[in-house]
Amino acid sequence: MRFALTEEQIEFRAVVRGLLADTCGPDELRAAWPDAELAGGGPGGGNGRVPGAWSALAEMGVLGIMVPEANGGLEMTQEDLVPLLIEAGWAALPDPVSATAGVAVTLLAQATDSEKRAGELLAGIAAGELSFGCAFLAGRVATSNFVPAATSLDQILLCVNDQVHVVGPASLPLERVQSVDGARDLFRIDLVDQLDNSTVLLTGEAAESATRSAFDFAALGAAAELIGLSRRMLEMTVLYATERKQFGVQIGSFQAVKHHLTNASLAVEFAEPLVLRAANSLALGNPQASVHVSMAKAKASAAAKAAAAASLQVHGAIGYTVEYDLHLYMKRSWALAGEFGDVEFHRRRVSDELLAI
Amino acid sequence: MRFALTEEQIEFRAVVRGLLADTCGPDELRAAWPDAELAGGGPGGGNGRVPGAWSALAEMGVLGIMVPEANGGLEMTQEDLVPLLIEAGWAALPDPVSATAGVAVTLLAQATDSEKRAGELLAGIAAGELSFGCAFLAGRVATSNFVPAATSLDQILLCVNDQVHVVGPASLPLERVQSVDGARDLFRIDLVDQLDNSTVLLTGEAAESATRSAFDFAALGAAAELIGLSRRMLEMTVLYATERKQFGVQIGSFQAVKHHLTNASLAVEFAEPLVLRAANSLALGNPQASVHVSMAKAKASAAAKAAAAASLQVHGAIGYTVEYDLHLYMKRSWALAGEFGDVEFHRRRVSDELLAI
Amino acid sequence: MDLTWSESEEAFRTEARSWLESNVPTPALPSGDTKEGFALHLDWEHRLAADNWSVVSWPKAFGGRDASLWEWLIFEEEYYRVGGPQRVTQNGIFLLAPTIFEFGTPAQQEYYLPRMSSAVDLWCQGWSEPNAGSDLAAVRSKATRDDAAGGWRLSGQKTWTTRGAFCNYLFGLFRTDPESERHKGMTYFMVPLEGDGVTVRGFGRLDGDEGFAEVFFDDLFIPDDDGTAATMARGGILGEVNQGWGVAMATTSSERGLTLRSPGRFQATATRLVELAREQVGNGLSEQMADAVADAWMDAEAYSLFTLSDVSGVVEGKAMGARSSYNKIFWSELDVRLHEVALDLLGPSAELDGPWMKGYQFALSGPIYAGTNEIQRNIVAERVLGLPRK
Amino acid sequence: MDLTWSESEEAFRTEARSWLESNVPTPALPSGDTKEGFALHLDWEHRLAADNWSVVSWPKAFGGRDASLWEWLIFEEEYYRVGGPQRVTQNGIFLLAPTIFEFGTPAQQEYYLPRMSSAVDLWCQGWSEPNAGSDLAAVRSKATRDDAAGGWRLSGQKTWTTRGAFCNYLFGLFRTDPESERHKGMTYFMVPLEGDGVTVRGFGRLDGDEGFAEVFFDDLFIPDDDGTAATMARGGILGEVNQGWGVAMATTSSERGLTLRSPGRFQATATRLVELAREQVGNGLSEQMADAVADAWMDAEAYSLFTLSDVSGVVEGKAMGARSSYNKIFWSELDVRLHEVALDLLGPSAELDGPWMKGYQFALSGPIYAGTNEIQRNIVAERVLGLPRK
Repeated sequence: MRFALTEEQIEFRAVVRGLLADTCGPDELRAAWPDAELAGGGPGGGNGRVPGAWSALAEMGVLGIMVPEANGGLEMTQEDLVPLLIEAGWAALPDPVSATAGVAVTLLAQATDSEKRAGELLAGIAAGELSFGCAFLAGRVATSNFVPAATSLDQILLCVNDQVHVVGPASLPLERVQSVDGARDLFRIDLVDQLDNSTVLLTGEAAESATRSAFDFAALGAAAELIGLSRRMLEMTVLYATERKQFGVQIGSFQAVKHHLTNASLAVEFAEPLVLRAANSLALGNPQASVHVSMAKAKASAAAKAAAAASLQVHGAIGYTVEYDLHLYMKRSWALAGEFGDVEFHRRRVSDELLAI
Repeated sequence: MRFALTEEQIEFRAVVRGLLADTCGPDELRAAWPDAELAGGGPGGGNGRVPGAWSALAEMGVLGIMVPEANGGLEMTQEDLVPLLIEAGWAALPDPVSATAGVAVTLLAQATDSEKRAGELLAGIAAGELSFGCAFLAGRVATSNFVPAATSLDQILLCVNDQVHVVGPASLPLERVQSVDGARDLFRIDLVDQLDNSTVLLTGEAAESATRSAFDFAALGAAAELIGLSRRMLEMTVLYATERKQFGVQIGSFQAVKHHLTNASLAVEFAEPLVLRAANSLALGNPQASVHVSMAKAKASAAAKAAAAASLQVHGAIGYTVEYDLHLYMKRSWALAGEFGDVEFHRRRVSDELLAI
Repeated sequence: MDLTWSESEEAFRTEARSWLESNVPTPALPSGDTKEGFALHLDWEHRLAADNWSVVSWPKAFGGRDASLWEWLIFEEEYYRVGGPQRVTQNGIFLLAPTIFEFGTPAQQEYYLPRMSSAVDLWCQGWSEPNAGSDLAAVRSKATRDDAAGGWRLSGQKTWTTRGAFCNYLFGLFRTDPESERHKGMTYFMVPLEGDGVTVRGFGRLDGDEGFAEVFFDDLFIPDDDGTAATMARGGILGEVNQGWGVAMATTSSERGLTLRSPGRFQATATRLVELAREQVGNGLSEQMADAVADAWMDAEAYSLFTLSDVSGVVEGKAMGARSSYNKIFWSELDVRLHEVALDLLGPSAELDGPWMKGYQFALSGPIYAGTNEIQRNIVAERVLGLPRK
Repeated sequence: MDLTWSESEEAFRTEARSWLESNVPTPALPSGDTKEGFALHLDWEHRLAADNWSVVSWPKAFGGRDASLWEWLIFEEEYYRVGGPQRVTQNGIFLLAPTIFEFGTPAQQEYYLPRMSSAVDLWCQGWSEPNAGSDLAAVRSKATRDDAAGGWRLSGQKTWTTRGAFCNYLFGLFRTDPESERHKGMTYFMVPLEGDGVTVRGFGRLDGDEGFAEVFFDDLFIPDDDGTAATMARGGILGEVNQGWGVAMATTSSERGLTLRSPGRFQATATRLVELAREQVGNGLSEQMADAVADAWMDAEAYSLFTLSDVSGVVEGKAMGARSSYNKIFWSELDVRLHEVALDLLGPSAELDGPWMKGYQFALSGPIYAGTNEIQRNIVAERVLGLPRK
């Protein structure tokens, strides 16, 4: 029994954190927003990507962390990737790290036997050459048909009932929609009738099983990012509450402020172990893995909502302005809390398992 | 438009409050507990009644407040009785004021045409000679088969599907059960097969309609008492927090204590108008009256739970002892919060009305 | 207790409803907190004023209808029921005007109030400063006496000024006694935002609108009141010099109180929430969400009844006092809750920049502005419940 | 990360389970916080001790099994899974013993620990006084030096002493420097509760049990330690004179920390909650209640995982520090929540004095004792998050 990251995992995580602090600060984040004014400054014209951070991660091998060695990857597990996604959340990196390194690799790895393309695509990921998006359009999982930065991606995986397709974005009917989080340059994909056999990657039971695993990873990836986002918001808020004075004292000395932040922090501290445990369960193929993922996503989503609410309330008016950085993280947390199943969806998966009603 | 009590109602309420303060203080309340040790002192051997308070209320005409003048009552309305039940709650009076003056009168008044006995019973209530209990054993309302102080009562009304019976407690199979609130000397009545026609008061549609009205009053009466109980607990707690010192200051000066109590107080202040509005709706036969009652009971129950929780937490260990008075009020509020439909039951009645699912 | 409306009140409702239904712009105007939106809202304010619907409870002489508080509630109900636009004049009408009614000279009332009700003058509030947010007594902006010129010279910075970039007047506190500290030695000024000595810089709000402004004063001259319109147009003082705190408190208490957030707005939101849920009945609406909707809807009803109770007291001459803080806490958190439930109903679409997400972001400002809810909770605890101040 | 148990740990589990299943009394014992119940619990403690299960993680010499922290967690899981009785010895074992291990002389350890583990000596804590509840530093009970007699004379009053009326020893702080204030000048005493100079008065708790006591000291003499058993039986001092605060803090931090509330207890409660809900499946269990059950159950899982994470750190030598306050806040509020959901499931029967209502009342003490959760929240805010103390 040892419920802790290994020294190597901790070190990898620290390196990624440093790298993201350098390449994906608030300035780079604002530059990913298409609309400079909504971002609260910056150049505008972004496409939901932070190229410097993406290529640095690619170079480090993060994208191929779960790709088999045979395809040029590190052949590590969800347990290794998830802590890095917490860091991606901390930086609010909008790029498709979870979708590429986690969801796509999960799907492709189950297709290598039947589809030669799958191995090539995995190799492309490991080489840092391919970025992926993923949409769940119909089936037993929560519908998720928004794909961030879709036009910038190389391939999009579509899970539709008992089929998994892989399609280039140019071949898809993409409708651009406006997310509250502008760094998620969002596109909606509606159920695509015109999909033909040429893009099929998996069908039948293999597709259904792969879809379930892929959805589980997608939800867990979002949960991990929400943990990182929550920590970032609380860090910013503690700093602000320590600097800002009202009534002649630091506002962080007020008990109401202390308790707001402690409550949010409690939610985060007790959600994170659920996230790490779910990563372990996915890595080991634990039969309870889906339930463990749902526990992680339900509690991480709730924790992020609590952290966002406490952070805004403690900041007061300055947190309400787009020129201040808080909104960059808060809006992402609002978006991810609902993505790949919200609190209600995942809590229901748990109660169905416990009570089978 | 005037959403306020009349001068007369306010005066009546003040008189009743004074009377109850004199006749139903913590000592008298402890004396109503059968078990002295559980009460935290007192003589023990009580039967869930406070005779001094009951006879004083009878003398003032409170019990017959809704009885028609023809039967010797004051022929006033729910709007007049409900504020007095708030006071009964404030004093935690365990006697069946709501059951007798509200529920029984509601049922009996609908039977006077068909049943001569009904008029006589109403006259007995108005004369202060009869006390009633009421149980809802089956039908469309929430099952409520616990009757406090049943053996001390003159008559018990039983609503069973499309029949209403009136039976003396000696003729009923009463099973004594232990409530957390010892002043509710509680008896369970299970569905009674042996009821025969001799005790029928109402049948068919008349019984169903009367049962609905009676249940509405029962729920509203409990809601009113919960408002009073909440106020009493908060008053005690404010006083304690003003007297008690820790860390060299009054504990009421800590922001955490202030905010606990303000939050509970908010819940109470915004529940009370719902209670008073429901009384008006019942008095006028408003077609929305049942929904208004459910809003009142749902929010008053939630408010009382919040008030109890905040009061205990602010008191700390002393509130955890039976020799201190808080438990007398807190345990009543726990009991009434679940009686005649809990928060979930009544919220569901409202959502069924709003959304018809 | 009488929960019915009188015949004349019903007639007032019918008249208001009929006018509003014919006049409220459809489709809904874009946000009034952008430059373009503000101009459209101004048109709307002028139309309201032209038919005397902009300030129904004011005296006719100042553009109102001498309507009772009950009629005002009815008007608000109808206004939000038909989806009437956000009132971009609200800071003047609801916050400054009560102060002018209480502290203004007859000349000031005659000059400022009709121009306000007809949306000729547009007022923003200048309470907050970089180091004086919740702590209003920490104001540092100052006004220096210039006896030679016969007036005051203002300097300093105000911030978080809602719609400041679109208004032509600001009201707020300035320190007139340089030796003073905290609550003392401040004066309540009305200040023009055009001309030399003023710089206004708009900046972006959470919801993407540029509805905030910073205002910089650099030796802005406000002449002493000589009772002429020309002078009053250049600003002035409400109440006595150095007594601004007391004057401002009258305003902030009206801000928290009855008139800023009439129940109509939240009932309208609750009604839209119920409609949103109804669309999902039979199509995935869970019991849990249905109950969450019912719960929020009940709170909107409770807020309405609480207000009716307060108005019943006020019309009989009872003071609301610190109870108005209950009001502020409740409506602001109710507004957040109503929007949260709606976003939960929307599921993954909640993140889209639709009306509920916009409304949510707007609602989030409620627990912050007009005195944070933490401060309101202190006020309730100390002044209503009677807990020690420390 | 390795979330599996080793072979030897599994063997330990099997042995513990088998022993517990054969020995745990059925039906469950009545509450140990009444005189009669306490006697039955004492029998149970003696049976535990006889087979060396009372303090598994202690050295064998003192009655333990030298079990690892992991094995201790396993034992606790199994203990609560089979519904093992509340540990009436817990104040000694979990609160005092860690202090004796850290501050006691070898002679003290040899004398007190085996008597504690075998439930010969029964310890209650004497932290609170009428004017020192949450504010431990306000202690007024004092110990006066009697050089002539060679010892200390204790006087004052302790209160809220759980099971004080049934124990024969108390540990707590007494002021030994009469000039001192707050945290200084106190000494950590172990005190016999029998004999002259001590009066113990039991009184009733919320749940009807008489599990609290007030303890009055009137010139109780504690002789100086001469290393003999006879003297130690009459009480003694842990650590240095006037250094009691530091000694006590070591204890209160263990009280809040790992050992008082092992996850096994809450997981057992969560399991019973799920069973209660299962009985209602198909018979009125709403989605809403099902989800409330799931939510509370998830929190019990989270608490277990959080503890595994902490233990993983501790066995590798990392200090928990103020993080243990997270632990205290979470388990105490989780316990309340688990019982609240159960009472909601029970509907109108919730008010009956059954096991869930009993458990609820017991759970309500969690956020109060061992440092109120308000104080724990301050500690987290200041020492973990780094907010200013003021």
